[in-house]
Amino acid sequence: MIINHPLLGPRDSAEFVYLGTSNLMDRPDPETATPEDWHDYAYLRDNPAGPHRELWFHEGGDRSILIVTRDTTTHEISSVELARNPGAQV
Amino acid sequence: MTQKNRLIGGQIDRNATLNFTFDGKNYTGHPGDTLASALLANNVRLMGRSFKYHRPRGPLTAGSEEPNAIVELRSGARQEPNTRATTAELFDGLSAKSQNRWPSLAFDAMAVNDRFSNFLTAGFYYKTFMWPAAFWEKIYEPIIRKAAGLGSLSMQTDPDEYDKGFRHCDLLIIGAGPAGLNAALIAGRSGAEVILADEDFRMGGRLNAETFSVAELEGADWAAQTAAELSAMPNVRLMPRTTVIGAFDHGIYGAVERITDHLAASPTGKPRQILWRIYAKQAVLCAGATERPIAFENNDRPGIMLSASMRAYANRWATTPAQRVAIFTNNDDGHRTAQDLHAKGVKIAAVIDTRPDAPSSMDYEVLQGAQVADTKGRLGLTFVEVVRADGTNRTIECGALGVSGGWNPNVQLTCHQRGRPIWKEGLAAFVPGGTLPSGMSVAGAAVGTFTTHGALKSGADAVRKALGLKGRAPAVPEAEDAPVNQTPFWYVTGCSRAWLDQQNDVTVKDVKLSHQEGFRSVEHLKRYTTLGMATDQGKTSNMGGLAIMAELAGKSIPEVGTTIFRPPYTPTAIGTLAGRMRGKEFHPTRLTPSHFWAKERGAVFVEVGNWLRAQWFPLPGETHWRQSVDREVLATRSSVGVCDCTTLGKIDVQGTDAAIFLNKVYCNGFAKLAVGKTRYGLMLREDGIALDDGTAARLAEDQFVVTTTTANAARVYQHMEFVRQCLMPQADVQLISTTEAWAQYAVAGPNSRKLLQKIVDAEFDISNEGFPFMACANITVCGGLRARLFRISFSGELAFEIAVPSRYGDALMRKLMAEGEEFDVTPYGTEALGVMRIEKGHAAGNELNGTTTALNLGMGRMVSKAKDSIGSKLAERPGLNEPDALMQIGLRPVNRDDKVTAGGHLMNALGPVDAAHAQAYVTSAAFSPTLGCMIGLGFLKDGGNRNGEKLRLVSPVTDLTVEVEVVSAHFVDPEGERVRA
Amino acid sequence: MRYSGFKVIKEALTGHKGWLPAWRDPEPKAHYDIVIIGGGGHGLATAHYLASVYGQHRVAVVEKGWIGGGNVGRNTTIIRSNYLLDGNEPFYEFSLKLWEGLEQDLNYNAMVSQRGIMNLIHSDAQRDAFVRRGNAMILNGADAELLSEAQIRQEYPFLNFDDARFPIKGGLAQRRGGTVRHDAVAWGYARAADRRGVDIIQNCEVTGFRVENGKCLGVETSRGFIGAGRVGCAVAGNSSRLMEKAGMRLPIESHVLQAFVTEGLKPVLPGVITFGAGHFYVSQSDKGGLVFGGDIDGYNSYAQRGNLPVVEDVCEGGMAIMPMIGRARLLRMWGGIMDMSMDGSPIIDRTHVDGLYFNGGWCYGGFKATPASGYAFAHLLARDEPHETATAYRFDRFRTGHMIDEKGMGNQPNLH
Amino acid sequence: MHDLTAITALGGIAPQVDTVGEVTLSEVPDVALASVAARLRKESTCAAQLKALLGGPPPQAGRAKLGEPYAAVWLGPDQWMLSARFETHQDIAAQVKTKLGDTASVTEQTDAWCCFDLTGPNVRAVLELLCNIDLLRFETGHATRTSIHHLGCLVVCLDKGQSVRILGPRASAGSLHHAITTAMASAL
Repeated sequence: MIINHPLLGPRDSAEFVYLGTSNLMDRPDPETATPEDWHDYAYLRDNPAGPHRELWFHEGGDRSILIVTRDTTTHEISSVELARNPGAQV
Repeated sequence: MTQKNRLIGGQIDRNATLNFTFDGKNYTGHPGDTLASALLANNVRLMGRSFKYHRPRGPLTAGSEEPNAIVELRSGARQEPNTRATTAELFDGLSAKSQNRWPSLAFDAMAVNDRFSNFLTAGFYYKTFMWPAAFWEKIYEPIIRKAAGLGSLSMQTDPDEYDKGFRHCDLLIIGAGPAGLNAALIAGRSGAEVILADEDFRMGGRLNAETFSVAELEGADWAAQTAAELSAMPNVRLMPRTTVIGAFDHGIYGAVERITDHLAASPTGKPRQILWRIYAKQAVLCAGATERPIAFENNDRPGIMLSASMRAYANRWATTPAQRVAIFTNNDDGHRTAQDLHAKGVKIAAVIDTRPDAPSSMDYEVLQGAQVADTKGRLGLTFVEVVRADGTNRTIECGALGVSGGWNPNVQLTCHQRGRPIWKEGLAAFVPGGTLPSGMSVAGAAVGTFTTHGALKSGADAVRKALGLKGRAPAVPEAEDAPVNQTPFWYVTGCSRAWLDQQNDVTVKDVKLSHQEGFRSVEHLKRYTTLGMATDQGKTSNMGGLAIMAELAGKSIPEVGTTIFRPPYTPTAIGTLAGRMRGKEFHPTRLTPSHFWAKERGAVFVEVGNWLRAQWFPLPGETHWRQSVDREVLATRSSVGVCDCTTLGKIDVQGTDAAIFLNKVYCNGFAKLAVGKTRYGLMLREDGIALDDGTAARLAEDQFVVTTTTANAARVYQHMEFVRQCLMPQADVQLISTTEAWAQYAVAGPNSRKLLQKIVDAEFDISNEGFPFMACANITVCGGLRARLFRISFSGELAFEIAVPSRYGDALMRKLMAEGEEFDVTPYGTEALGVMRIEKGHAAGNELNGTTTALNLGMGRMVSKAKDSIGSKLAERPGLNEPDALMQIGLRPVNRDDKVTAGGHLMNALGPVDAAHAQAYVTSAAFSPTLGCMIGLGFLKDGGNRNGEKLRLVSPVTDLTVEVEVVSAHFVDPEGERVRA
Repeated sequence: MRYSGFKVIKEALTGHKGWLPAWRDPEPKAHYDIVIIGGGGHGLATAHYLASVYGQHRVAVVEKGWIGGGNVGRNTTIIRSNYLLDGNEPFYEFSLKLWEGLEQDLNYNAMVSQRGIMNLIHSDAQRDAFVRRGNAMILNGADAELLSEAQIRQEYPFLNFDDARFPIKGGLAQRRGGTVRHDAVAWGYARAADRRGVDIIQNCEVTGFRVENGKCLGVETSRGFIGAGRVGCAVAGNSSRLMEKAGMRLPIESHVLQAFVTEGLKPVLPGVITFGAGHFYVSQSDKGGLVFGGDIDGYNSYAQRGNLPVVEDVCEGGMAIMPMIGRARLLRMWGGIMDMSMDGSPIIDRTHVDGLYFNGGWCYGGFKATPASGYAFAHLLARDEPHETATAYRFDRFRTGHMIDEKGMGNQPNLH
Repeated sequence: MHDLTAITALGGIAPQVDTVGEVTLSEVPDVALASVAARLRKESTCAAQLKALLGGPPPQAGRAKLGEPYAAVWLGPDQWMLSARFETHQDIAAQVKTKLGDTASVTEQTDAWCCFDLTGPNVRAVLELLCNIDLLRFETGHATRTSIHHLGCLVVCLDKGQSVRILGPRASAGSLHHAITTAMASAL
């Protein structure tokens, strides 16, 4: 696969480490979260057949973590953002 | 003239003669020959045996779709099983053996299977060999396995080398027939970066096999001329002998280039093959088409081949399987073969055409509306039985029969991303359809355009579309454009032992039985009969099977569907896919800064991940590793030892929020750590399990140096990046690894300070007062070399870790040895390191095994409740905090001479010994020279409250049972006075 | 109709007229006591044991395509019970025992071949771990054998001993492990279940569950509503998609695992060899092909195909440990969808919907588990209580902190 | 001045040089390296300071700024690798830190890396066997992280098609050297 890095352009996915769903960025608020919230955050997955927002760590590149929207049935990638500032135009 | 069947013309170099052997017999051929064409020229039709019935077989085709003529090429360690004689380029000295026969190809004892074929029908083995159960491994299976397989491996290490590389282009053209060549021409002239790959060693595809002319030139000459023009273009790269094996996601193609397979031997340093990963913005597939056979009784005898292949042998290779041949066809293409062979002086016994209105000929007899009912000839074709339109029979004598059932577009690569081909009624064939791999278009015969003119044109059109070329389309070179009339004709009515899959011996009868037994989906048919599972991947067999299944099911072929074609396009050597990553180069090797010095010292090395570390340093006279390791431990504990611990991960954490950041990733507190101090830290995964442990040294208000275990360095670094970028994007913190920048040595033992004082520059006070336990500082050594000093201890002794820039590591180690002589300084390796950490009760990899919590490790109280840190919440789940939770403990044998084994399980002193009663297990064990007996670390249910209890350590797999006593994990200096001395 | 050598001979002599379809092709009935969704190995095995052990005969298996078309038809055929943890080992050992009697039970030759499985050891830490594992196996009633390097040289002389980046230091063998002809497992269970009256309904896709006040009444399918007393889901690779129709989010991610087979070769491998340090395992089929594989590609996918990096990674491992396969040719590669659970262990449990049961999350351990999975799921469906060997496979173990994490990789499915 | 003798990444006193055909691979020990990462919310001031230091704006993604005494390669968002002659910049991190002050985190990287220069015609034929770079478009002054035989490397184009600089992990200098020389023998 080829991931179109927002800063570096097309890069082979072999340069990246897959970290899983981008929901992992939504860590529960330790002040207010219930045990159920923590369980759902850590263990439950949408696992969609279709577009999936997921994290790819560019370990073999600039070490950015990217939010990649990829269709899990076709592997087609529709958007790539920097996790540190999603949506930023670069 | 030994080459009895050599004809006039052809694209072979008659000026050179190549000698080769097949099954030990000598033959000659010419450059440009394949093994198959040369054997045919020498009047050899019999080249192999089939898989199941061991039927005699000759080549069916002249290309990579060949199911029959597969041989063991070369000998010794380079023996290459299942090699297609039809694509193996002839070279001088080539040697090949037939395979899957005994004792000889002409007389094969296993051919008896053919007599019993009635018993060995599709899937028969699922229905028998079941009693008694034990007989399967002992009797039935050995017999089956003995018969199984085709060629054999040499069982020796493959002596050849393989490379892997990367190429990028704007346009990849797959196949250099008329469509591909014309496409490349237009793309090349447009200035685009183009790669043209073809599996053949000669560009031109069918043009080399036909007598058509293109632009007033012989097709083959036009191809050669065009290839020459292309090779002169700097932006075009011609890759002959290159098979594109797979189309992968987003325009990445795998291609195998055969560099030296056509040579007797590889020049040193040169690879046999190269796996190219081609990154193509666009691709045009011009893979051509494969002729399809017709099934009739005994249609598998040597001499029976596809008509267009017979034509290719005659036109390109100037050879014929026999001097008297017949043709069986359902379309005009078969007649072309008759014409071309006739023109080269081959006697055409007859053209048997299923069509009542077949064209007749002046030069030879055409039997209209006729069919081949059966054939004769044990090791090669002698007669064909024909049923004429009027129902009368006729026997025709011939040594070869060309069969033409029409053509199937080579759609394989269009299916690699699960695109489904679609049925084209007019062609009675599948053409590319569904969603093609992104950026791929298809042209020429591969898309069902079977005329030369059509191919040239569609190649041009595809490229102009792919590259978005504007302006008038260049004129299409003049070429034949005869109408193609392809009507379906799959098998002769009433045939049963008519072969569909010639290699796997799947006949029409088998397909019918499969249907009768309910295996009616394509997938079931394929799996039950093994149709299309042979080395030719069903290229010539799938369609016939589908057609018959469709008829039986009363459905149309597209309703029955097609099996998915998967990579690779043709079978690919595993060595090629591995490239250079084998032997010692399988993974890169990491050497420590003191490696070269340690080697001089005669150290024994051990692989730790990719690192090579000194395991121990044997002295003369030491015959057993334990002698060296015990000495290293005792010397360190009594005076001073030095160990290279560079391999520990080092991560530089800087920024105004560095402390806040570490407070989040470590479960214990770091916010208030003073500058100049180091603290032990434990990191948890978010699920509450221990991830790694290490130290963090605060060198400045906004700078920490974090150390990790050797094994987890990369994972911790990644984990910290996740926390930084995904959980704390607003924190001012920057990370970078410095693991290899610093040579870091542990200097341990009561005399470690004295030794270091001779190295550390005088202005730095490293006395116990000036530099207490857990202190850290930037210093200089040996007269001004910048260095870092940490007072931390893994051994439990007074100890320091000193770091200098790696290039000086070698020199520093030598300096420490020299200056340390007065203290008998002793270098120690990973074994002694391990012994001392067990003696001290420090957890390491065996304890941090991915299932243990801070509580298990005896650090439950370290998890700060005052703050939120990664993993602290999920660590509170009840299952991880049960009253009898595992706790790390120490173990010593009740009988001092007994052995303690890591991996042993702990059982109560009394009661049953089984999994249900296990009290947990031993994680680490070693002989402690300090205590003079073996000791162990382990986990124990409620271990915190069972000190002094006697247990049984059982290890049935190493046949050990010993009585052990639960003791403190801190065998040495439990109060920790030494480290503070 | 019973299969036997005599039957084969009789049919051979009488023109094979007597062979009947291996299973019927019935129309779905309006209602069954138990409906199993998924005509794969686990679903068909469940049906077989429901009928043969638990006396359930009004049972249907509904399959959206053709039976055996999922992972049971696309795996690397290995069976073993070399597990470490108490939650797993008894279950997989039970499975291995069922394999050992399978053919007689099914009257179908699935070619259960116990030629052994060997895990290579390359470091002291790995040996410690394998000793613990071997002991756990024996203490759970399975067989395990620790082999020295010398013994390995003896048994597998073709491995790379002398030019190895990671030298072989021994191995953990399970002699009772081996391989099975995978397609035959699906067909054998289907035929046996069918003979006991189970309806196997192919080309029947479940489009939803009919649930009324918390109780599952049956399934909506492409061939109409099918009522059921109880519904069991065994749809590896589609678990999340199916259970979403029941309003569930699962502790599962679906990933692609590639598998590979070479051209047919004369026998070279005695049994299964796994090279953990190099992400490579291999066996040789009775047809002669080397069947091998390695790690999952590592990203969520339902595409049933992988990419080159993993192909290369696996072949690099193969060449590193068995450099004599360099000239063997890879014939075919394919991908299967693995439902990777959050701790690498499966789930066989009730759901929040009364009468709806779930079996899934097998990661890439599903094939060897087929008999026990079917048996345990049949037990749960018939008795509404977990089978004794499967009590740990609960949904709520992640809530309570009772994970069954063989690899110690935590809640990152692609690392299991 | 201290009395410790440095060794090169390949373990020699003198740098190693290998030539195949017209292509030469030379080990380059005379390189000092420091990473610079702008502090959060000080990116622009950091960039300004760097501009002064480099005599031009710091390189964008995928680019290097070649020059003396300092050259720079883009490493990541607001992050660069600065290099200088080791002879004159043994303490490069300290020197750079004094210039950038609290606008950036500066970390010594000198001996985390080994450095090779690959020069000669047809360098492209060697590189295409080693790493996944689009060499057709790899212009002078381009720089990228890439993997060479599983080693994370930094490749800088010094002169298109003629000369590249390859930085790799120092501890694996031997493996990297073997990979490059093998590719030279294979391609040339």
